[in-house]
Amino acid sequence: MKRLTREQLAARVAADIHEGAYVNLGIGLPTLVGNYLPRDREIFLHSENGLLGMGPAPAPGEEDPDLINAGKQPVTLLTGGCYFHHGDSFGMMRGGHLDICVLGAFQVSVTGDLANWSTGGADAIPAVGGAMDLAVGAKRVLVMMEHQTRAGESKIVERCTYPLTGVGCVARVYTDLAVIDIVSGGMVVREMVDGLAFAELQRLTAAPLTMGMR
Amino acid sequence: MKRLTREQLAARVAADIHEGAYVNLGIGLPTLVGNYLPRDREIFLHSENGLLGMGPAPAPGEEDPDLINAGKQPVTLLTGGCYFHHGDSFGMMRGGHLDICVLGAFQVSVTGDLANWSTGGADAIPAVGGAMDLAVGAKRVLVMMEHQTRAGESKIVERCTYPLTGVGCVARVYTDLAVIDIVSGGMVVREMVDGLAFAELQRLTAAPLTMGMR
Amino acid sequence: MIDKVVHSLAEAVAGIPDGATVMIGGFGGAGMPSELVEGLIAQGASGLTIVNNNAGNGETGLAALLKARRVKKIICSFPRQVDSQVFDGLYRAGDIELELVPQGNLSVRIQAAGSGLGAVYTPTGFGTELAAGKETRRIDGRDYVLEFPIHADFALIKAHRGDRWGNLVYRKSARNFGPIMATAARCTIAQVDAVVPLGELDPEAVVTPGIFVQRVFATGPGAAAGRAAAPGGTR
Amino acid sequence: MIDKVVHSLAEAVAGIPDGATVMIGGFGGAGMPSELVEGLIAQGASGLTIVNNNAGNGETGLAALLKARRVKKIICSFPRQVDSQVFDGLYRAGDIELELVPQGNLSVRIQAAGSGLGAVYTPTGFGTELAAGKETRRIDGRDYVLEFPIHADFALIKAHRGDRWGNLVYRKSARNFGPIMATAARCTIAQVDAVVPLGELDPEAVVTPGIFVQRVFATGPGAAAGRAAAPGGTR
Repeated sequence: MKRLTREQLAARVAADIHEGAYVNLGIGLPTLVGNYLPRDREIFLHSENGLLGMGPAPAPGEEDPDLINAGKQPVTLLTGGCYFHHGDSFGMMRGGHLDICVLGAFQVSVTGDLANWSTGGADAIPAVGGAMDLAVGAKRVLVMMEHQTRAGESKIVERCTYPLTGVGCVARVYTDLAVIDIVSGGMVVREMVDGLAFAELQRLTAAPLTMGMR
Repeated sequence: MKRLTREQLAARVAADIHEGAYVNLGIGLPTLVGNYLPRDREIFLHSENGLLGMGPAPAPGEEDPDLINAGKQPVTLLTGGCYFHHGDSFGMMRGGHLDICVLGAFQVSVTGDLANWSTGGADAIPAVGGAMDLAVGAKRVLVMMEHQTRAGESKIVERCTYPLTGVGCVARVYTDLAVIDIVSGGMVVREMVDGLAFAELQRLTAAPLTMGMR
Repeated sequence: MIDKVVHSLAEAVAGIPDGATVMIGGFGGAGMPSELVEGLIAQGASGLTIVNNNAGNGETGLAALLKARRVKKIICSFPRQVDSQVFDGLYRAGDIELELVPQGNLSVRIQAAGSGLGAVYTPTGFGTELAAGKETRRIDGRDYVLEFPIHADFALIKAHRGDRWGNLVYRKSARNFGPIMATAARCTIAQVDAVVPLGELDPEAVVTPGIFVQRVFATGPGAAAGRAAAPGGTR
Repeated sequence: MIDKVVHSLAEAVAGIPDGATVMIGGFGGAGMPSELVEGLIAQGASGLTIVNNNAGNGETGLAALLKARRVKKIICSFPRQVDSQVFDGLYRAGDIELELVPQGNLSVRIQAAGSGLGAVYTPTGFGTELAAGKETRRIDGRDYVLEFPIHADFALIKAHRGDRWGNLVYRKSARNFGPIMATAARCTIAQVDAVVPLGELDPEAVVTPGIFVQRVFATGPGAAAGRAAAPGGTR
């Protein structure tokens, strides 16, 4: 089997974002998805710091310190985009107006619990930002992550051992090995990378999977 | 004694509004106060329907149906005024940002309870508008009203018999007979119209008064 | 390409079912989406719950909707007006249900719905009959009433200008309830004086971002051609 | 005549006492009122509780305030950054108290303070350790956490343009926390790139009405003359 690269993973997620969707891409890996959105679809990117209709990074030399994304990187605004304050921005998020958010994760549980903000280390300085707001607010929470940690442990688990970001909030997980839906009955595999057998995927996953590929 | 006319009463209230005050004038009698604001003071009038820096009525023929006050009469906007939506407008009110509101009343109690929205009649159609929001929101709630009903009953009472607008909210009452402060100990008379004796004012008032005039 | 502009009044108000909760913008006549309300009357939905600051004026608009007996219940702050005779008659006859809400509580309940809050503690109305039976709580020495969100199926609002993404700007005090109602409805329909090309609205001055708007319908003179050319019409 | 414009940095930050709760606008560097924060450092107030999205970057601005040991507690959503070394050191040494709040709860608690709500039920954080010990409630099948307002004594914010009545407009994503913090403080101090004559800001596009602003201080090149002419200076 051949694991997806980060770029392939981003492209895979991007392919599922429909025209007209209002989307928030979390900081880190999910930001990559923006580079792979189909050019023939109008998709509205939201940034928690008060942008709707966020555009790509500016040309070198065109950066504006007043125009940044949630990761504090310089961005642009599309024609038709607009600005608003944090109260309105998080009202938009919490109020269920975003169709999709894409988040990274440390762990996702079989019931859709998400852990992505803290490793819980005693010495760690915690920082949560807008992750918890996105987890409860978006109509559909998509997670993209590597299937396993560098140490080879499954990031899909029966119960999260890291501190939770949100309870039962994840709809679908995209990993470098598979696309897995979380439904009321558990986790259903929708896609696997070429050459990967279901039994092998199950062996690499610390939660029971069901085969749901057509 | 000579009772104040409505216009004199409005002028008396207006004289107490300090420069720089943010003020909401309730519909009905309080609206008159706007005509008597000292011209040498910059005073900011708020209208619940989304105006700050409200100006006087427009010249005949200059009315704009999109620019009205809370009483739905045509108004203007001063240079430096601005518009906002109902959420922001009532946030401004509820959040304690208005220095003063002036309201009419059916009854005011000795503890500052206000009744000004409903006579409680079985057949009456109730309507409250923004009165309850102003009563709890403004830093200082001033009431202007006739001292007595047409039937000669005192509108200042020990306990309101009409449905309440707000509890313990009134700071001062301006009537056609007197100016009365409501303090923790009760009602203190600050001014009386010429020729009115305190004993006579007390006789016309269904709540105990204290003489507080210098 | 996303184009939220619809070209007939029938298309604008299509799909509003019997029994729906419909917010209608406006404070008195300012910001009242009169054409959309006419469209709703023609469309025929009944058993509606209407959320508006008032309960109709004169014989047109919301008053006409009431008169046509399409409204089961109205949630508002100020029904009684000099020309609210249609509502007054229905109310006295027991033919319409009224939920009277202080105007700021109406606003904050709409905002709570739009911004995903489960409930809010508001000081307004505490100790009055409009808070009778409601939960209260003393917080930091002050008394509050617990108020719950008002969600809507549809919001009909009026704005000044809109674009194909649904971005809106308003005009003067006609802004009033439009921006907050737009956030609280599953489907917000905005009538605008004119549709403008994308990018013509200043991104610093957009009041309602397009995310809150599903349909835009132009009523101004510039819109007549588009409407005439569109199939259908009002039914 | 009301003129909220102040002409020196010392005047802008005057009167902030030891132990005050001070909101500071900005998201990263965008909207950070750097001059006002420098003024606050020079002014000398200590034992402060700071409300900001972050906990300082690099060695200037909020980080410098922290380094000068003026801050007892910080309420923020995202302290840990690549260049938050000043905060990190104080935190690890136990020399600063941290209240970590999800960003949307931070926003809505500021808004609750500004709009007079006693508390709000928010879904964010339910079931997580950031809601540990907090009241929760199930409403309409969904779980919420009860969150209380964050009031401030002072707010230091940055806007783009302001006028003598305190009306403000912002620039792009530098708007962020400024407008909501302005509503939640007893005294809001805005630094602006330029003060403009009354009436130059479009009344339809004013983001912060002057009622929320007590002092306006221009930092742009056009303001230098006014500052030089004013008595005092920073101390």
